[in-house]
Amino acid sequence: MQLTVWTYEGPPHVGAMRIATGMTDLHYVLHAPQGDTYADLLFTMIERRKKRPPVTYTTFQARDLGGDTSELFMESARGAYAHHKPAAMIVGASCTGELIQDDPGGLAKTLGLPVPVIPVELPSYSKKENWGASETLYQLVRSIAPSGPDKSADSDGPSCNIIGPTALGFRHRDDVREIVGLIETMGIHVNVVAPLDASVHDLLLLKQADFNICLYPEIGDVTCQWMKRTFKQPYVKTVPIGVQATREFLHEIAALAGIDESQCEAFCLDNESRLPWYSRSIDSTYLTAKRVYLFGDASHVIAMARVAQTEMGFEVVGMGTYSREFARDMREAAAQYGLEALITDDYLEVEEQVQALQPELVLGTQMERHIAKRLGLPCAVISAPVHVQDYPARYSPQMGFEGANVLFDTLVHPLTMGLEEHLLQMFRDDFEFNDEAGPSHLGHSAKRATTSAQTPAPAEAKADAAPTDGAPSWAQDAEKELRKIPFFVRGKAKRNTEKFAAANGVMTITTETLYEAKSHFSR
Amino acid sequence: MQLTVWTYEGPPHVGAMRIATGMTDLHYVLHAPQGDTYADLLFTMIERRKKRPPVTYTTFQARDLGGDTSELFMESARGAYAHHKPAAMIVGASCTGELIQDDPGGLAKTLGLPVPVIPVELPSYSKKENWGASETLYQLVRSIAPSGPDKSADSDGPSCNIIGPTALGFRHRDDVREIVGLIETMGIHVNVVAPLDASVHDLLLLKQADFNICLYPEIGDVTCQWMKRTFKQPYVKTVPIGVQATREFLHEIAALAGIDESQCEAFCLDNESRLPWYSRSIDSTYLTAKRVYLFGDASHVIAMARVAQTEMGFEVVGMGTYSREFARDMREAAAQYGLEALITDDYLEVEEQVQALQPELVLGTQMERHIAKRLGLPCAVISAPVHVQDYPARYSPQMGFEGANVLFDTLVHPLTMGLEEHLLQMFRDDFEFNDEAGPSHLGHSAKRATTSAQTPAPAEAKADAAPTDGAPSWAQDAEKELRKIPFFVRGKAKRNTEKFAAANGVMTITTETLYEAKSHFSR
Amino acid sequence: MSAPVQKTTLFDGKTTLSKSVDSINVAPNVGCVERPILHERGQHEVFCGLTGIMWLHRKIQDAFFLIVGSRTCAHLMQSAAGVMIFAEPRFGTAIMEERDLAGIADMNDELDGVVARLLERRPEIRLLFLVGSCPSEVIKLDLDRAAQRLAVRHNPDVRILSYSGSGIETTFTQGEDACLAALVPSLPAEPDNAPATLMVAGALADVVEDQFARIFEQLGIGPVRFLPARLAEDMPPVGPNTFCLLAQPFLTDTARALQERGATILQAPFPLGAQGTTAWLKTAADAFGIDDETFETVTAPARERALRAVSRHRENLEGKSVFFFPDSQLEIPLARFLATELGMVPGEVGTPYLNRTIMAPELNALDDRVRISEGQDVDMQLVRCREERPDITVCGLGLANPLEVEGMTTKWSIELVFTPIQGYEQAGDLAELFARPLNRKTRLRV
Amino acid sequence: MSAPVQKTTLFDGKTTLSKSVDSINVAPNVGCVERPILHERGQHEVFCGLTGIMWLHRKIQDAFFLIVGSRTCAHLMQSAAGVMIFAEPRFGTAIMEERDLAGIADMNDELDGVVARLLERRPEIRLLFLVGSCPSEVIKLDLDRAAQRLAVRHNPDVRILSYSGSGIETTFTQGEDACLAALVPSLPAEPDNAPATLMVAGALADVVEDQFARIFEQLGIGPVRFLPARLAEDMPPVGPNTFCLLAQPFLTDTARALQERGATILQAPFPLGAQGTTAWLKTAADAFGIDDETFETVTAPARERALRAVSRHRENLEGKSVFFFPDSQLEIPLARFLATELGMVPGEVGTPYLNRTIMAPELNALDDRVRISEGQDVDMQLVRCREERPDITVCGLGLANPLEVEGMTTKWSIELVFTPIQGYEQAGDLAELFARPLNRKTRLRV
Repeated sequence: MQLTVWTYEGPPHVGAMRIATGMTDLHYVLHAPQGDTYADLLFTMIERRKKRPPVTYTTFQARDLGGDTSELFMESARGAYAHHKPAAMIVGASCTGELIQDDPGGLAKTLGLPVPVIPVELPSYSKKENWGASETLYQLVRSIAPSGPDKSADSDGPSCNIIGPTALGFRHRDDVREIVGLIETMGIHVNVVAPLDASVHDLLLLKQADFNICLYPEIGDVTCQWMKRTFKQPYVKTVPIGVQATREFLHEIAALAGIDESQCEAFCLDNESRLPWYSRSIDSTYLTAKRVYLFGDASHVIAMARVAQTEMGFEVVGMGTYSREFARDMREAAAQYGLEALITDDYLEVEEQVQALQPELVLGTQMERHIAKRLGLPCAVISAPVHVQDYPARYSPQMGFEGANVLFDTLVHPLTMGLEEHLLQMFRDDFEFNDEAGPSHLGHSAKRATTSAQTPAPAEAKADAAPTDGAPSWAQDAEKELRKIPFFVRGKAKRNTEKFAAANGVMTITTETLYEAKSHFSR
Repeated sequence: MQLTVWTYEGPPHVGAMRIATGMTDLHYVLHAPQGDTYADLLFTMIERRKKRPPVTYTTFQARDLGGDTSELFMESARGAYAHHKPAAMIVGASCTGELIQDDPGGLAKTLGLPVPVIPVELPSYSKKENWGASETLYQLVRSIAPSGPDKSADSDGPSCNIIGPTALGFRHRDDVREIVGLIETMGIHVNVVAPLDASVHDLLLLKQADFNICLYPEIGDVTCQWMKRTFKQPYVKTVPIGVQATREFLHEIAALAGIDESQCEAFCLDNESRLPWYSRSIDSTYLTAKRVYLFGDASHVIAMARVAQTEMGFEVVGMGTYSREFARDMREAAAQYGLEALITDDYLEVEEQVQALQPELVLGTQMERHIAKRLGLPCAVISAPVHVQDYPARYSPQMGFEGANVLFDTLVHPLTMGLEEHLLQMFRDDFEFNDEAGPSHLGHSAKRATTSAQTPAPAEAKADAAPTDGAPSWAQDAEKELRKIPFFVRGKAKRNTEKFAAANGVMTITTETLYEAKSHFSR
Repeated sequence: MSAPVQKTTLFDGKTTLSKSVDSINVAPNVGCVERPILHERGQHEVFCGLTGIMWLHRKIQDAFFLIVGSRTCAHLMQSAAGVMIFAEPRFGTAIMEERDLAGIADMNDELDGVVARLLERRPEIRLLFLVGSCPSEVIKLDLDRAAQRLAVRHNPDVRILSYSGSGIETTFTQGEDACLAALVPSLPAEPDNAPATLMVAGALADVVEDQFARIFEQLGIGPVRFLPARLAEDMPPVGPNTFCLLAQPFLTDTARALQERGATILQAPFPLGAQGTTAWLKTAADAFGIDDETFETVTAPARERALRAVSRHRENLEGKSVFFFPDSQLEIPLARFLATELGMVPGEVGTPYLNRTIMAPELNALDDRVRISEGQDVDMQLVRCREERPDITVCGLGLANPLEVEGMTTKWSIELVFTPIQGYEQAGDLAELFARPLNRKTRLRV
Repeated sequence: MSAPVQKTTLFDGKTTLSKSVDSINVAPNVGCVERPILHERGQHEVFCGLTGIMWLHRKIQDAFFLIVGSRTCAHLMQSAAGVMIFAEPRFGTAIMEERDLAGIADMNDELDGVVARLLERRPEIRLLFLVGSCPSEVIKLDLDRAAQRLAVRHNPDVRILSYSGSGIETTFTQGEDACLAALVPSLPAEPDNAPATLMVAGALADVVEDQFARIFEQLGIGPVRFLPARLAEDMPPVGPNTFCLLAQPFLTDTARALQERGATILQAPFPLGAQGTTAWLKTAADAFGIDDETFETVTAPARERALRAVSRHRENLEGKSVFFFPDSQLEIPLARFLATELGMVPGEVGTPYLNRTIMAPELNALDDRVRISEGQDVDMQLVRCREERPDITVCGLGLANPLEVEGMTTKWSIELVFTPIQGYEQAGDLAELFARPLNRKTRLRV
């Protein structure tokens, strides 16, 4: 039993819903109680989809449990087919449905429906949303794709499939537009994008492509591996987030499509992102070596860490993921920065690490936005789980060259700007620009959460000089001096000073200790 | 003499710089002291341009004043030509240069340079930046365009010029990309865009187009009028900001280009913005009739008021401009909403009006962002003057269909979201969600500026129940009840209550008065 | 009204009132006029009772709600209603895992561990609810016993209670009913000889609670207590001299539990709109023997304001048809308000559950032609709705946007639960909630 | 240093000190080693003196700076340095208009009106500076007289002074010099028999001021006062027993004005870097007769820290060439710091103005091969810079990005004015400011 406040992923049947809802003519019959229908609003409200998700819930009740819930399932499945006339159906159970062990897959077979009915068994008590999406896509493709026609010999030009985007994905809508645009401009035909906006018939055509692009490994990797084995289609694994990754991605694709290296390079130059120049522009110098913490799904965190370190000039000081399936990749990536990755789905563990590291910027999910808010740290959201604000009206890819532009703005926005940093340092005591003030460009009168100390929650930020348990105590003069340090580096200064004091056996931190530590840690 | 804290526009020679810097081979010799060179950084830092502005300043000093500053000017002009080899030059004086009355235009003529040298006389003590840009463009076009070749009879297809975008324009970079994209997709040739990225030679080609598009009236209208008279080119005046205006703009263009009405309509549908659906999506219901105040340049305010009222569903309660040249247009636009426009370049007058109206959203410039910040009101920036943040890395047009998407996000972002409003109303006394909290999605721990009451500035927001001068006083119980109203409507409630009390001769406002006023003003 | 009336029994026919209070006049319950009810048993598209935690955890400021359930429950809670605006909510989920179900871990030990960790982390919590869910109900995990066991361990710092918010037993607002019903047995006992007190049952926005408290005080009715209180230790006492007005229509079990503690439920319409609020207040006033003149003096100004504020919306709403999908059990009182005070025409009024006794005064005020449906078959109901093409459709979040796409105007039903709509001062706001989507349609030119 | 030294005269050869203080030893000024200076008189690319208001208006918290000028002045102030982060700055511009210049309005009446309105709006202001600009200088508007006239009117609430920040007379930091020089005549008089006091002249970041104050206290030097003080009424007194250390190199006029009030200027290098700070402090210590042992005890820990922090950057900076465009008059002391403490190699060091007396200790510490240029011809200087291709170019905001595009690494010079860089604890930060652009280049792979 796990105590959870927020959860990074939904249950696995929500992953299956993301596949079904992303497609145009697939229907999902879900053995589930009425409460599980809440999941519809994820799609109609958060993503503002114009149609209800193609899901029929059996909505069994307590009084049905004594009776025949299997019959209820059969009725629902029959009704769903009759009412919605899908090209194929998937059937399964939610967490509660799983407990009553009605075997939806077996039951559905007996219905003799005139369309493929694919059972998806998603163990709710051990797996989660992304696994559910990945498994559903895999079962679908494995069931349907082999029946499609083989690639005809006279097809002209190289072609590829794009695998992974779903409904309710984090920026999938715009990533796909950006990547399809780049690939097609390079002269490569995009055969099928799946599952997003794909029909069941499209799945039959998957075989026709020369190679696959796995855009979202959490969802598409298993399927791409299977197609590689089965259809001999190589696949591109690089996630094109950031300028370098996008270039590498395009070069890999060019190689698979038989496009000349130099032609690809010229294409990259023509479509250059603004990120390199904006990052080299001197107003970005202040970004250098800012300490960044990242948490989210594995692909986004791994890609974004590289952007943070080598394209924005930050210093990655911690990273982790809730995608246990990709723990190994994450550990390898973290090792490149000399770090140990945090692999957890416990929000409280992440909070603890952020608090200990006191980064200057947090890149995470909606959860980390909360953590950062409580600790008074700047934060940008770079990964699912999603929020209504992750579906902006405007074009907002994370991938490709325009994606890199978006990232530059996203990563810089929460920070106090360069010159403002100096003015703050210069005039900390000015009554019009005191410590409570956050970055001036953020919101109306952004103020820092010092008053949130009223909140009795135990993990309360201790950015000011209240001593941490077991840590050396602060003399009054040192505390006063600490408060002269601007808020956006004070947390770090405190942490460094305490670390220094502890390492040197100093029990009471004086102003002298503060400056000793500053000198010791100066970079 | 006018007391100014911030100024909406720079001096007119900065307008001339925006023309020169926007073009590729024009040079500007400016009779000005060294301090005026600050203007270079507007272009290299705020806009992050990769080249210094093509401006030579004479940088005369006090010791030169007794001597021959005319000679200094002549030397500078000769040197500038020799060093930079421009295709044409403009010459003029800044405010200080104007006072020493050296007549740069006359002097330049005597130099006998092998390129056109166009004098631009910009009265610094009565005119401002946009006028300076407009006048410079007009003088340039009038001097150069007539010498160009006439439109050849065998040119194929309709063509147009786009007039108005400059360096250091508010979103000009992306507006031009959006509009050129739309027009070219419609099958119309874009002949010349000027002055942004135009060469002197391009100005010679202006005559070749069938019609002109005046994208920024503050800068392009005078020139378009002149070309209409001189070259018989009709011009499109609709500013394509918002979904309706973009449609109308495209229809006007279609008419001038001889494109079929229904074909244009089909084109509009194909390229539809997300704004209409996002605005009709039920999570936007809470936007309905929110009271909005607008201030900025005339074109943006007029266009944006229409978007606010008829595309976002807000209620426009006040609007104004610093563009005195367009005062009549602004007054006419305001009259449509039953309002009287504020025409002023005095920031303090705007502040006063905002404070009196207590809108729920301010759409303005960086100045209004300040005003809103002090008054604790949400604000979005929709017009010049510009700030480094108005040059994002990502594609951010205001015009066209993608521009409408950007506007939707921009206008919604500063507001407290719908459901959040309800929760706030429901649980105002909750210690974790008290009055200090701003919209939860803004920044790290956004807090409202109640503590800024320390600031002794006199125009301090009195959103809480401190009585305004001459206004009825508040009884303690009413004050307590007022504080139960969530912050984002409290200012309005206070204003309404006081207005109601004053109108009814109530001297002391009680809880009863508060609710009487609420009932009276309920909409 | 002036004639003294015998106190009668309610609901289950059994009276638990051990002492009669002479000064209190309780009107006899009215019955429900006979009318056909459409009973539906197809796919339901409603929230489960867990969602009540969204407002309950803010209302009772030192309570924590620990759902014992699955990842789905946790996901519902964070997705359904934007509660993530709170940095740290006072609810959480103890997620059952494979090893719990496989019997590798003892579920009760695990739960005890979770509770211990939780209370260590949140020492300010005084009241803990263990909240049952679909999976915990299906595997028959006994949370009542767990609560008793844990209550002993954490006594006296924290009171521990349990109730079920599972979707196989409850919908949406029934979660509040179950929670309050679970609270009732632990309410302090009011002595038999205590003076008559008024209790208002059902969570209200604080500002509304304060308004009602002021009115009752002006009427001379008191003491007045609210259930739930804002703090665990302030929960109202209950006893045979407690007379209870329901502020919410979905409190079937709570009402029964209060009766079991000896309280008397005053049958009344619900305080929605000027008339609803007047009738609701008058029920209490009559019971407590407040004369008509006092009632008039106290309530007239606010009632006038309410009428004025409501009337302002009549122009836009009169004659407009409205269709309710089942959601919160507020549907029938709302339909009554819209019909009687705004001249709207309810077509179908769906409710997830119908308590005929509680709802009698509301039902009786509705025109015969109004179709009442109980339960749901969502696809069929959508068919009926599309056929009728009402001017406004009140429905849940899953349905609203798809209907808007079809050109229907919808009113987001959950908003009616989250907005203060009760009482005189909110009557105009309530009308405005229905006028707003139409107003919006008029404004938008795109 | 141990031998008592006669107090000598400074700058203009005239001593205004009416009383000798026996306990104070002032070392004789050193002269400037002969070296060629490149004098440039082409286009300048520098700020005018008005820009000093950006930090002065924050430093003196009850002062207001009213520029009397044109729209250009106002535009400069809001554009040049991101000052718009302050909701309401304590500066503004009285913009002259056509009617003022045409004589339709009387300029003095207009100014009086503006000042009256301003002071009414900002009643907390205690000190008002009328600041002259290029246009006000060209039309010879007499702001000294205006200040006197207005001072009488607003006495005693507000003190009113004037100075010129015009670009035809001053560059950038000279604005602070002019401002402080204008303040000096109004400083309170220190009586002739007062004990010797130390004055530190030049605006410093508050945290740096506090550090210096602590060190002087530990050394036993005191009282120590800072010019400008943070509040108008706390401005330091001055008199013949005042000994003054310049904290900034650009205070030519201020130093002269202080001498006119009888103060003695202690010639010293500037407190940049470990060595610079030590030499600066030692000048005061020697003057005030502090023994070497005390000096060592007090300064050693911080000096060690400074050396340690600076040395960490030596690896990245040693041997790197640096080119200074003229900007703040800080260029020569900075070049000295970079050369002596980090082993960097200055090529050209431009300064807008060179005061040989004040700068002598700094200039003497620079290698002969370092080219010093005074004034500017920006196009020619750019040609020289491109030819040299230094590892780091220190330049203004107008030039930096275009040079970056050409592949040069630049250091934003204004940052050196806005960042606390003086004193021991900031020595590492100062080194880091130069290491950072190179560090960035190493990090970026795009």
